[in-house]
Amino acid sequence: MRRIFLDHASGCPMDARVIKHMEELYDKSFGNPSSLHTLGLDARKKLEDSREKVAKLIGAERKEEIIFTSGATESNNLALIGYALRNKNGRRKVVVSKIEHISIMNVAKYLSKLGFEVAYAPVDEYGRVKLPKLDEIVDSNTLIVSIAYANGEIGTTQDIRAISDIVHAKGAILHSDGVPAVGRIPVNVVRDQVDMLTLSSNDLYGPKGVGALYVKTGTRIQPIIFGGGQEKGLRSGTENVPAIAGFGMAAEIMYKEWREESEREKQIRDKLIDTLTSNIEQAYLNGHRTLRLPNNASLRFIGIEGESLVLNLDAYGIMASTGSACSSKTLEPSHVLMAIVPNEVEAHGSLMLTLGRDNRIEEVDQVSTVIKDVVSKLRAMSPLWGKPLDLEEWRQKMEHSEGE
Amino acid sequence: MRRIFLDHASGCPMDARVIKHMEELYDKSFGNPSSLHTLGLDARKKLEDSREKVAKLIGAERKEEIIFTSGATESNNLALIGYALRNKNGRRKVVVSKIEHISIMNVAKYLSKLGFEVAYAPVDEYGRVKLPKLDEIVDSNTLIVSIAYANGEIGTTQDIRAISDIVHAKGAILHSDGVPAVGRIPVNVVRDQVDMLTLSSNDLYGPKGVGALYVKTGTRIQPIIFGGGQEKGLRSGTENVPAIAGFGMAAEIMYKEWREESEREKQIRDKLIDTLTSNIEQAYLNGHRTLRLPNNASLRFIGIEGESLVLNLDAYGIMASTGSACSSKTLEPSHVLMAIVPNEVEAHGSLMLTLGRDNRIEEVDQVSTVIKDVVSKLRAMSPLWGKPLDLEEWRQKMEHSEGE
Amino acid sequence: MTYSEKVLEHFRNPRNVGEIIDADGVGTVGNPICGDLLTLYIKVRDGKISDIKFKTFGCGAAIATSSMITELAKNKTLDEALKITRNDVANALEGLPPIKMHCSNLAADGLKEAIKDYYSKRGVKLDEKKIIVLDDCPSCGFELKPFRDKSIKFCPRCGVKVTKEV
Amino acid sequence: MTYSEKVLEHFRNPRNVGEIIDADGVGTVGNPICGDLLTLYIKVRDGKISDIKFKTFGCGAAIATSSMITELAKNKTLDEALKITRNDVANALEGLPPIKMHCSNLAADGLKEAIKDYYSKRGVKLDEKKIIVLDDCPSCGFELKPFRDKSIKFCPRCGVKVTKEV
Ligand SMILES: Cc1ncc(COP(=O)(O)O)c(C=O)c1O
Ligand SMILES: Cc1ncc(COP(=O)(O)O)c(C=O)c1O
Ligand code: FES
Ligand code: FES
Repeated sequence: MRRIFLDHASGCPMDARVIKHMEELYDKSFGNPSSLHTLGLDARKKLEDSREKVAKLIGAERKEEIIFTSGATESNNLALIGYALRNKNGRRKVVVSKIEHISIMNVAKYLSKLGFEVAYAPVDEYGRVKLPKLDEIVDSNTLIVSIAYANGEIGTTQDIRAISDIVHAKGAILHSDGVPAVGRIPVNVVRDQVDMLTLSSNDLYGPKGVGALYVKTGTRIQPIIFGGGQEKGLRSGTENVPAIAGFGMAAEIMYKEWREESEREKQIRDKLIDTLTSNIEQAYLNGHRTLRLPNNASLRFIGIEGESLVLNLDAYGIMASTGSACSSKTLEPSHVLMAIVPNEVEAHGSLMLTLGRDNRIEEVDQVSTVIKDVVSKLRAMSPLWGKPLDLEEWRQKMEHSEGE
Repeated sequence: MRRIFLDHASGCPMDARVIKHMEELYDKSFGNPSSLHTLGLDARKKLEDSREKVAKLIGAERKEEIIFTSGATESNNLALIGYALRNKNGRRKVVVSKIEHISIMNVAKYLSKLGFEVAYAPVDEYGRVKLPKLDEIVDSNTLIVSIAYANGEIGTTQDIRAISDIVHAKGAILHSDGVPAVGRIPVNVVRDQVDMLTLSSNDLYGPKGVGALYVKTGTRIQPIIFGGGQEKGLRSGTENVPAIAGFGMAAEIMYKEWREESEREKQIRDKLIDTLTSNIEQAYLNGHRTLRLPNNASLRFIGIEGESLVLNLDAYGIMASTGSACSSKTLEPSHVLMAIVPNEVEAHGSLMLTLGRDNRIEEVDQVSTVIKDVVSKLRAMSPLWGKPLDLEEWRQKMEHSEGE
Repeated sequence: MTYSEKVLEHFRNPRNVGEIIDADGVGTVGNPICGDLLTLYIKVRDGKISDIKFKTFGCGAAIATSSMITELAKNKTLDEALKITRNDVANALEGLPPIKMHCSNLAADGLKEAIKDYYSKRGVKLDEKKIIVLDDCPSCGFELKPFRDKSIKFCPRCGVKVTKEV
Repeated sequence: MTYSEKVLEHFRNPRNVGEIIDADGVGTVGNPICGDLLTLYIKVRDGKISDIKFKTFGCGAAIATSSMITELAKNKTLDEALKITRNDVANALEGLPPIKMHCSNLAADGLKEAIKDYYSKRGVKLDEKKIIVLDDCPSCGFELKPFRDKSIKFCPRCGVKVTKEV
């Protein structure tokens, strides 16, 4: 059975060229960039080369604006905690959209525990940040705003330049989580006036365990990890040079190849969305039809639950993900879906298909047929399918049992 | 020119078996352990297998006590910050030895900024923590004590069991940085009653960018990085499974091979120390002669400065490091050396040789000859060599210029 | 989180799926808002469960435990059936991931509800002990309050029992 | 931190190492406690530096800049020699890593001291401007106070000039 991997948002296979590059380094370039000898200098050079390549991918003006981290979660933590704790300028409000990644959401929660006011910018039914609302929420007390270029779960993209204009007009700064967007849609920190941007290597087909934070010159942050003072004192710890070099190479390849590849994936995406929504009843698209990532097809199927859908698909070699509560560690449905779908039950029936370089348009027919069969099978055993559903009643029951 | 790498404390070459293992994973096991599908489950299994192997290496009773991090610096931060901020039990004092790694030192500084009292336990001229002093410093207000099993710069080992007895008698807990010790001397968290232990993969010839923190069951800490709740909520961020699997394999190999290898390195170490101290005048050993890591030969040469020594050795293909101020980012001499050598000038003349699997006893003669020649050359151009040195006078001049 | 082979087998080929139109007892537990809903139908003959069917909206574990409880309950007397615990269900499935232990609750509770329904239609009331969820996990200290509404019985982090009968 | 080829070349083969027993001027700068000490010896003939030698205890950059300043100063008039700046030294070495810029200071200051010594032996006093180090780096905001005692002139983090003449 040929595996069809449609879960690239959760992890990408590494580019074969990057693997090869890293293999060479493991053996030869294990030096510590802080060492004074040849191996150390060699490592330092590799580190700085990568910095330059990553800077180029996102249009940063100076390579020194790139801080390497252990991944996007850490970058998001560093950006928000590092900025909020450093800039004691009287402003005490942090604004994030309602559909930010869990790492942003939980950092915001932590900051609110530390005494910051956190406000959540609402989105419309497609997941687009409501700009007039944002303009109301961001005020003269606002320190920093964090809104992603695009959402990896529902695919919706934002008008980041319009957002940064609003944010800067209030004297705040803008951080953006670029993880699902970089290498898929045009991202340029200078054009879009982004002050900090989070990047992940693995999403560019580079190694895991490495990421970066773009920090525009003049933006002052403090570290969240203390030690030897690496990365301009903003991220201590011996630099993971082989992985950083792999990241740099992945960024370089992306820079050259992303436009063509995005066009190709967009065609697969559109065929997937069209086939599934037209062949399966009560199947709906999550997010915006056109203002979306080229590699994201996010859908929901009424009457069934996502984890059982994903497990069934896996039995047919199709790998995907869901935002259902039952698949998550906290047993909460995805807050992203909850922000845009009509109710919890629809959120539970979600299916996220995220495309990558290894997918082919020829796979769409097979994938669609399997999904259709599995949805039918699960609906046949669902007490919710084919019956009217009074959600209000269930909601009251829930509140009742909560009150116990 | 054959390179002789004598700087293993700054970075180890990866074990060829580990490289091979990781190569396979890059291609096949790029899943996210949180994913429900086959690739995700496979990644989860790899993750848990590694956890078990790492636990075994340090004698931990349960694999759940191992938290994977991005490296030893992060582990040290998580241990100290995570414990200090979580345990609001009225105790407000943090005790570290005077010769802890910079990551412990700078975390301690950060905690003191947050309002904790930080006390530094002194060491004797060999770098051994003075137990009676420790017993005085650790008191009923002490929350946590951090003392490394061994020091990577000067090689000195500690009696961790005696230390943990002192610490526990006061109702505090003990964290130990195990980076240079694990795989070189016997480390066992149960026997030695250590509550938290920091580990680094690369020091075990595993990949960089991954480490672990052992957290004894019942020890409550809070995360320093927030997000998706991976690693029992203590370290969010997608798990770097290929690197973690490499770490696991490196730990497994260490478990089997370390005793024999340590014996072998000890012989090289002893020959190096004996040759250098007997063939070069005014060359002294740093640290204790026998209570020391089997792979560490740390010396100092009067009248010369370490950076120029290391750079000269590099020209001969010999790679080493120094604790001289001139080699460090802060232009401060190593606080570790400062704690044990008579004065700053001797600290500046230090040379750290750290051995690894790739070193051979046959190399000692060549290395000793080169070091001797370079030391002579530098002494010939040093204004300090061959003249009496009145340090008091220089100290006063420094204070004078500070007062300016 | 890994499901046992047995869970996967039941999940992929669930036994006794469906409805019993003229059921003697029907139990509905769970809440679709939380992502799980189970309806269990029983027929009772001579004090024994002669037929049992289910419909489930929920995760793989919810479906597998539903399937398993129908197998465990079939042909048992009502008294025997009432004694089936969530642990029996989990054990019969060769274990469940800690975070999914609550799904075996769902099945055990559903059966209880169906039997209660059977009795109440006949004017009998089953008395119940009240089970409360602790504030924090006694083993790992995990805060349980936010999960109360999921009627959990095991710690979502470490899997130990976190309920107390009062 | 990477040294240029030129630095490495001067460091490995330093020019004019040694002492001049009957020097006309001797300048000693740095402090062994901080890891650097330079002694510069000059001979002056017809207002020109006819011979110059150094001894240095210090890092690679300290040795290379010492060597370079002897080359730059040799055969210059004292007035010309006094105008040699740390930048001249750094440039002649094809640059120094930002954190090592202060070492080129050491060399330039050493030469100045030696010339001052020459003049003072002849009863002439050179007046000096006072140079202070800023509190924070004007470019990157790095806090400079802790480094004051190293008499730095460039930001250890980003390399911009952080002194002001007053
Ligand atoms: C949008 C977004 N931001 C941040 C992250 C965090 O990345 P990591 O888990 O690699 O730290 C992810 C991971 O999936 C993501 O999708
Ligand atoms: C004793 C000790 N602890 C901690 C660390 C930090 O390790 P890393 O820089 O890999 O985070 C090191 C690194 O050399 C070390 O020697
Ligand atoms: S039904 Fe939600 S976790 Fe099983
Ligand atoms: S002499 Fe210390 S850095 Fe150059």
